[in-house]
Amino acid sequence: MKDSAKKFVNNVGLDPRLLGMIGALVVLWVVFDLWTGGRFLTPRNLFNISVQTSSVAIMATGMVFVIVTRNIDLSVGSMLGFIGMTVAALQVHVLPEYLGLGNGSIWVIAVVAAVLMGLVIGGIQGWVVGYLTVPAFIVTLGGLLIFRGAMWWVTQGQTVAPLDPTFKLLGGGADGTLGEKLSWGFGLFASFVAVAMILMSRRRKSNHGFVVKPAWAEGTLIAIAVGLTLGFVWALNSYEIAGGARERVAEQRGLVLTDTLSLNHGVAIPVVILLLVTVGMTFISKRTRFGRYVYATGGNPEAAELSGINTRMLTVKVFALMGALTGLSAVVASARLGSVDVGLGTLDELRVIAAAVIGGTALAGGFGTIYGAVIGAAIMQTLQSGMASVGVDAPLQNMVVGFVLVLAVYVDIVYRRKVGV
Amino acid sequence: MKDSAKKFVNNVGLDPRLLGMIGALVVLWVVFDLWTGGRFLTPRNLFNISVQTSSVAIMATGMVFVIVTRNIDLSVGSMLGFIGMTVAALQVHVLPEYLGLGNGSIWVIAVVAAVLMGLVIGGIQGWVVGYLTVPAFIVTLGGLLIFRGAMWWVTQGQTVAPLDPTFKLLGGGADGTLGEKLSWGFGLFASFVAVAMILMSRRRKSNHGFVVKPAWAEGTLIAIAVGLTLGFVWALNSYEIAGGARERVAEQRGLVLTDTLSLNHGVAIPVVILLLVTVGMTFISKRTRFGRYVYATGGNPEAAELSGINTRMLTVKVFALMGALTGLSAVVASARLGSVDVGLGTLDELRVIAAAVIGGTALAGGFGTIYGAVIGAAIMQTLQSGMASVGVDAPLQNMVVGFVLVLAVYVDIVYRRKVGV
Amino acid sequence: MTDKTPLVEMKNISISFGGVKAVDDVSVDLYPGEVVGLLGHNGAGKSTLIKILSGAYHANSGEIWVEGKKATINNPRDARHYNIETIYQTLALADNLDAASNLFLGRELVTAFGTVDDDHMEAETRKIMSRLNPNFAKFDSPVSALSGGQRQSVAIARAVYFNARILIMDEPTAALGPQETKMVAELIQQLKSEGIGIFLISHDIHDVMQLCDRASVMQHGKLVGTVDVDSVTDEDLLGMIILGKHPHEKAEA
Amino acid sequence: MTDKTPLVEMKNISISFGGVKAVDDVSVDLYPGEVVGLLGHNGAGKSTLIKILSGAYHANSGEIWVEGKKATINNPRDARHYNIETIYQTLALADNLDAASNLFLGRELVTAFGTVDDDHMEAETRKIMSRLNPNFAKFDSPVSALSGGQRQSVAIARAVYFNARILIMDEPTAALGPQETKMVAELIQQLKSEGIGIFLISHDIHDVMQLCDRASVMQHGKLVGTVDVDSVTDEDLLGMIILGKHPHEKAEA
Amino acid sequence: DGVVVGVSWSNFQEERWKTDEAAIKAALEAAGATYISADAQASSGKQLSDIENLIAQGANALIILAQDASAVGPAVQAASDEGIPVVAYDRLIEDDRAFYLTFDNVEVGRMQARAVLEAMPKGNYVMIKGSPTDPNADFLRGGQQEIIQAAVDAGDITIVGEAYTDGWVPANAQRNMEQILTANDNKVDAVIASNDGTAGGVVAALTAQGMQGIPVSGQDGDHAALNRVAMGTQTVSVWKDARELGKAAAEIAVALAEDNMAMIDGSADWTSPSGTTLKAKFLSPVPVTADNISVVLDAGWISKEALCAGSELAACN
Ligand SMILES: Nc1ncnc2c1ncn2[C@@H]1O[C@H](COP(=O)(O)OP(=O)(O)OP(=O)(O)O)[C@@H](O)[C@H]1O
Ligand SMILES: Nc1ncnc2c1ncn2[C@@H]1O[C@H](COP(=O)(O)OP(=O)(O)OP(=O)(O)O)[C@@H](O)[C@H]1O
Ligand SMILES: O[C@@H]1[C@@H](O)[C@H](O)OC[C@H]1O
Ligand SMILES: [Mg+2]
Ligand SMILES: [Mg+2]
Repeated sequence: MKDSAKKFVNNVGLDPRLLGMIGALVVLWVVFDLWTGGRFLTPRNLFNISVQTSSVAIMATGMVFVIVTRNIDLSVGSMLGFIGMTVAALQVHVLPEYLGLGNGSIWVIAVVAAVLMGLVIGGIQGWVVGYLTVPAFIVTLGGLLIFRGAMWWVTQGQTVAPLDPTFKLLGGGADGTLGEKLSWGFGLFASFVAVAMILMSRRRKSNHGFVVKPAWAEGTLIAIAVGLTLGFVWALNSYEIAGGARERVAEQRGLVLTDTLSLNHGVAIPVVILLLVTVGMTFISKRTRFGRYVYATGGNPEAAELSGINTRMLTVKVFALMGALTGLSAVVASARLGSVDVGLGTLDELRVIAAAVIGGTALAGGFGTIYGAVIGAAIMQTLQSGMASVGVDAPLQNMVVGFVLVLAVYVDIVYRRKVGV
Repeated sequence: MKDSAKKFVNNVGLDPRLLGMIGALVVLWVVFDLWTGGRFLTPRNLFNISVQTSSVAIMATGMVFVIVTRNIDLSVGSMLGFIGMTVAALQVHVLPEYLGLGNGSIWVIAVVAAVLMGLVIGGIQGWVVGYLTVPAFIVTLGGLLIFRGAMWWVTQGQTVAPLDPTFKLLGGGADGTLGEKLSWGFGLFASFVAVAMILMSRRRKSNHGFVVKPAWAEGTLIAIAVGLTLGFVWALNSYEIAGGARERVAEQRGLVLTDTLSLNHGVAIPVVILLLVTVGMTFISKRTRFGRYVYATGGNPEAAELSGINTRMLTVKVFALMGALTGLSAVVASARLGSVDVGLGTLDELRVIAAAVIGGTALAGGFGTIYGAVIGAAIMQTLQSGMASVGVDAPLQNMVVGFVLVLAVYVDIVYRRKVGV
Repeated sequence: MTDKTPLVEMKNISISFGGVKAVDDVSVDLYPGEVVGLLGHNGAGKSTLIKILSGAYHANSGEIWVEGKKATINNPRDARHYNIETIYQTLALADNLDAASNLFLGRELVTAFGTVDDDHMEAETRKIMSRLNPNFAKFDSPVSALSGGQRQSVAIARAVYFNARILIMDEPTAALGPQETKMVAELIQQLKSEGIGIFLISHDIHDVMQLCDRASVMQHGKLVGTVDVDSVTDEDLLGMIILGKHPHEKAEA
Repeated sequence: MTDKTPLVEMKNISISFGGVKAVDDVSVDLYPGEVVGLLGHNGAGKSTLIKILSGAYHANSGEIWVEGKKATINNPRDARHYNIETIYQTLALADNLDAASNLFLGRELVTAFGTVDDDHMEAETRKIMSRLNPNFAKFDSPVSALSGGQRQSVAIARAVYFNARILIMDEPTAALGPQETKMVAELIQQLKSEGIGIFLISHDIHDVMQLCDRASVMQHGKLVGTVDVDSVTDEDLLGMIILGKHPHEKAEA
Repeated sequence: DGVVVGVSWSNFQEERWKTDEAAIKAALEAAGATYISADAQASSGKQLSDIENLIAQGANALIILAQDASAVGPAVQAASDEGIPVVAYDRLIEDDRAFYLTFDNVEVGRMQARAVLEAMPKGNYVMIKGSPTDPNADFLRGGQQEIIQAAVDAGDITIVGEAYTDGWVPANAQRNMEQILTANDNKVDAVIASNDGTAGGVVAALTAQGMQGIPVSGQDGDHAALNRVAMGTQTVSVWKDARELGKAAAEIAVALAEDNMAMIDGSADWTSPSGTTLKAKFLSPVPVTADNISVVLDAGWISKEALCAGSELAACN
């Protein structure tokens, strides 16, 4: 029985590591659902957690590369705060002066500025690590202090609010979603891409005369991928928009509000961003030379250098990428809050690194997956959200989170040992 | 010229790495002295910084072993808080009930309890890392959350004060010093031990027929060691005790207070503790099997295991040692403050790890020295205290600290490359 | 030789990695004062087999007997209790430590106070290295600064310094120069004469013919057979290694 | 051979580590279609010398000329521009990647869209490995799961797959079985016939005598001398290696 | 079933919050309501998530100790979309849909400065501020400045040192104070510290120099601080009776949950510095000094033992 299950999984080509992590997540969800008397596994909570996960998860995908190359980035939380604050000041204090308040291009400029800032700041840190050979721990610890201080100086510690209305949509909330129709469209498109990729890979393999999976296995895989995607969309599309926000959203979507009009959330924009980032980063890690070099350098830096890889430049690029993702994440985080205060991003570095490590990235370098980091972030967020839901006293909550964190990783280790991955 | 200096250093057998770090520290001191118009390089400030450094430096010596074995301990700050709070509650709320307030054994029990608590907690974390093979990052991140929460529960968040008066002496301050005579005694004893060790090593070497250094070189080395030790004592012995505290200290030292009586601080007790810890940990790292195994395991864990070293048990021991030192450090930190609040130890984990890394401990494992970590802690503390002395505000302070941190490590790297160590 | 109890018997040993059998039902034995060669193509399973004896791997099935008693070897420490010493193909050196520290790793010489006695260990290391590699002088450097052959010399020194009863040598001379190789060959002869049993993994048929009493050949994880070296030719051995064919007529007594 | 321009000339190369001269004023050269053996005791400086040519180390003094022009080789990328390929003694493999990824590391085959083409690379890897190590089948495992000899085969495949003009082989067959060694020897013969120049470091005098045209011998970082292999005996070479004495009468033309 | 009240804490760093929590819990229990809570660990982002989760768990009313006045805006938006009332607890929330319940923080700053100024009308002052990331820190500092401004202008008072305290952590305040003392050769006559925790660090630094006893301010009525007031090492602790605040918050939350339009006793419209007008209720803080220290005993805030350990004050005998 157990063996036949194993064989099935192997045949279908499901990654048992991925299965295990999703399993851990599902177990946590079920436990919290029982604990809260059915209040946890609801479309609403799925929506909440997916949005809450986005900011940390976006950064965690970049952190995978950083850690795989045997580095660390402690500065992401502060950098997120600094970029968020700068871009907030830009869109609230600077741009309206030139473009007029509410100008439609403000949010675009702000987003581009955030990503570019991250790219440059990250690149500089990467340069100090790669070319001046100062350990990443020191460089980014310095960055942590510098950016947190710099953030304060942007507005002398003042909170900047309110942010540009369009910009704020990037943070999610009742209005910051794709809406039902677009969500379905997005889900169908994603399914289509997944199916196309599976089939193309199959063709490539058979072209080279390698054995391919039996057709039924490939079919099962496709069914699972499409089922998960559409199921996710369906769940989010059945989370109704609450009373007060109906009017606002109906107007925004150009609908006439009647009592019977059913208005649902759909996929939130930060989640769409996260999914695009996940796909993009997975593509980079598996299908580009850059990604290959990241893993090679992590596996054996000396061998990578001897193979003609410019590992110093690679370090710059990895940190610049981390920075750009932090910039993107700063957009999501600040848009979600609708304002930026000097506490933005506090301790995020720990959450981001933890997400990557929970997701199986080895601090010794060489190993780690993008999807793992994203699921790791979801696990962390589930723990935090779940604990806030069960009515345990706040200080005790942290203890439970700490404990379950270790337990979850331990269970995953035992599971992996069992299935031998 | 440059070459002859190099030769001199080599001949005398001074570790150029050590020289470089001390050089960096001295440069920082001089810069701050100029910046503050001569207020930095004073006996008083030397006293301040030496006391302020103690708590972090004590933990940093343990962190060296943790990092050398390719692990990390993020929990030390929280653990320090938790132990500090428990021991404070013990000496303030529990022990006086049984022993009576002010009983002379209270402080002893408190210190022993702190160290034992650390040993056990650290050991448990080490067991999870070593035997359950959960990555240290996760285990101690969990610990960070758990201990911070547990600390709150000890007194429901309430600050515990005032601590036992004798216990408080362990934190330094005008009364918590060795006083002048004992300080001289301590200095002479330390010098004697240093000389004896140098001579014994010389004899051992010549017994085995190895070439030994020329006598003049050995003499210079001895002169430097003795000079530094006694100079340090002399400086602290010329820091006069200020008006208000004179009466208290005179009484404590059993002297009759006259206007002409000169009362000086001498070496503070936490500094004595730090020095003993430094010597002890250096001894462990260089002269015991345990220390040898720590480095071997860090250099090649598999080879260590194949050589018959029980690397799992070793991990337990390393974390237990880290815990015991954290317990000791909790004593120093809480005694110094005279009270324990729920914020005690916040962010200390970063300071401790930074001290070790600044001191040359490689996060990849295998390399690191005890003295390096102690000097690293002094460098961190110099930066923070120096910035506070020049009257710059916290946000800007952080920026400068961050910047100088990276710069200092970079200069050290360039220096090492030059002298080829 | 069947009259004496064998020093080691490995019986029906199997182990697999992720479903693939690296060693498949292999039995070998070793008598005191005997050198048994282990031969086979790359990936045949030689290193894996002896790592089970040295405690680095744990067999999925099979038994190990030492001096006529069933032995439980769960880790390298257990192997040391049976006086089994191993030169690993990967050398297993701690790169950050010097030659002496590596040589005595896990069995440091200590002073009267129980502290490690580096000077004494260095002196001993100089002695043994002079017998293995007379050009060697880098006693102060971490072994990461040594050349490939120098590192191998350190690994050899570590295994032969302590009084092994059973010595496992996994391609000990692969990186050694001609002179160094000759010195190791002499050492093997001497250890053999002291009654030590040696498993020698080597790809060099000449060495095997010259140094070994018997040879066991593996192919794709299985044992092809064990032969008395005196009763076969170079070509017989090569045939066993490459084609996996046993020279029946000359099978061992 | 002096009529043709040498492929490589290394002139008066010196390098020291922490004050100790690992290579001391050594000059060697290599012509197209020639195999030059580099010999010497362990720690003689062979690997260090060729690492200077491959861009892994930077000489303290001396010059490198490639095809008659002065060459600047500051890193392995530079060396590749001169079509210099190297099999390192330490193999230099990324343990976490599979054989194909290692083989093509730094020179991945890509699809029309510029993405790495793993299937194509695996197919090519299967082809070349079948010529080097017919028993090899572990194409899906990271190379950390390979045996010592299998790893070496991957390293050899990597160096010979691309069209090198100059090939450096640092003890390429040290871990190989007899059959695998023979296949590499055949490969060397073939590459030689294609006009490629090869530096071959080896401790096996037989191999050197069989495969090399000339041999340069080093001792304690210095060059003892370079000889035509046809004009010397095994014993002459051994004498050069061990005693550092040049067989004057038989010096190269 | 009954009302569910969700409480979102910004952090648990200061001693007072446990009293606040206990008071809220007790009042809710008395009203038959349920208490659920979360700790944002000083992160505004986490606080937003926390509040969303509390709403998802069916909270009918929210009490929010805001990490930041503006950053909880989206949370208030979400709550109001579902018709859930919000009480801004202790710290301002810039949103007219919130009910603001607090002690006036600028007034707290004024009280701190007043007490110190009375004890030391002239001399060298040191300002130990709160966390640079807590907006209350600047409110407090503003109130303090109002009181001493005249004396500063007149040249009676010189500010010889001023420092933020990262995270309100006493050990950081201690280090800053040590360095300020060193830089001024101990020529410091009074310290305005922004809360009791930082005051504790300051007093430890002063004691090391034998300078304990010079005027030092604080706030929160932490037990250790009240003991220092009794001992004479701290001049004032501005006491914000967290039990009152907590009880009031619970009652208001329940009342609003049952009727969104309910009228709250003692509430009035109030306009924030940045122009938001919201319903607010202010409780008045009490500066506790050696002279009126019995108020905390009378109120049962602290036991005599805890207050008087080591003190010879009249109120203690
Ligand atoms: N840790 C491991 N994980 C997975 N497979 C392994 C592992 N170690 C060895 N193998 C596989 O087991 C088989 C036997 O390997 P082994 O190292 O024993 O070969 P060997 O006979 O020593 O070869 P060589 O002569 O090349 O050293 C090989 O196919 C190898 O790939
Ligand atoms: N990175 C390094 N740092 C310090 N010393 C080194 C380093 N690399 C090599 N050496 C030293 O340089 C000398 C030459 O080493 P090299 O590796 O070139 O020898 P080799 O001739 O290749 O020997 P082998 O036959 O053992 O491979 C040796 O003494 C070695 O210890
Ligand atoms: O009561 C104080 C509170 O108002 C402030 O925001 O944080 C610190 C506390 O001491
Ligand atoms: Mg092998
Ligand atoms: Mg070599």
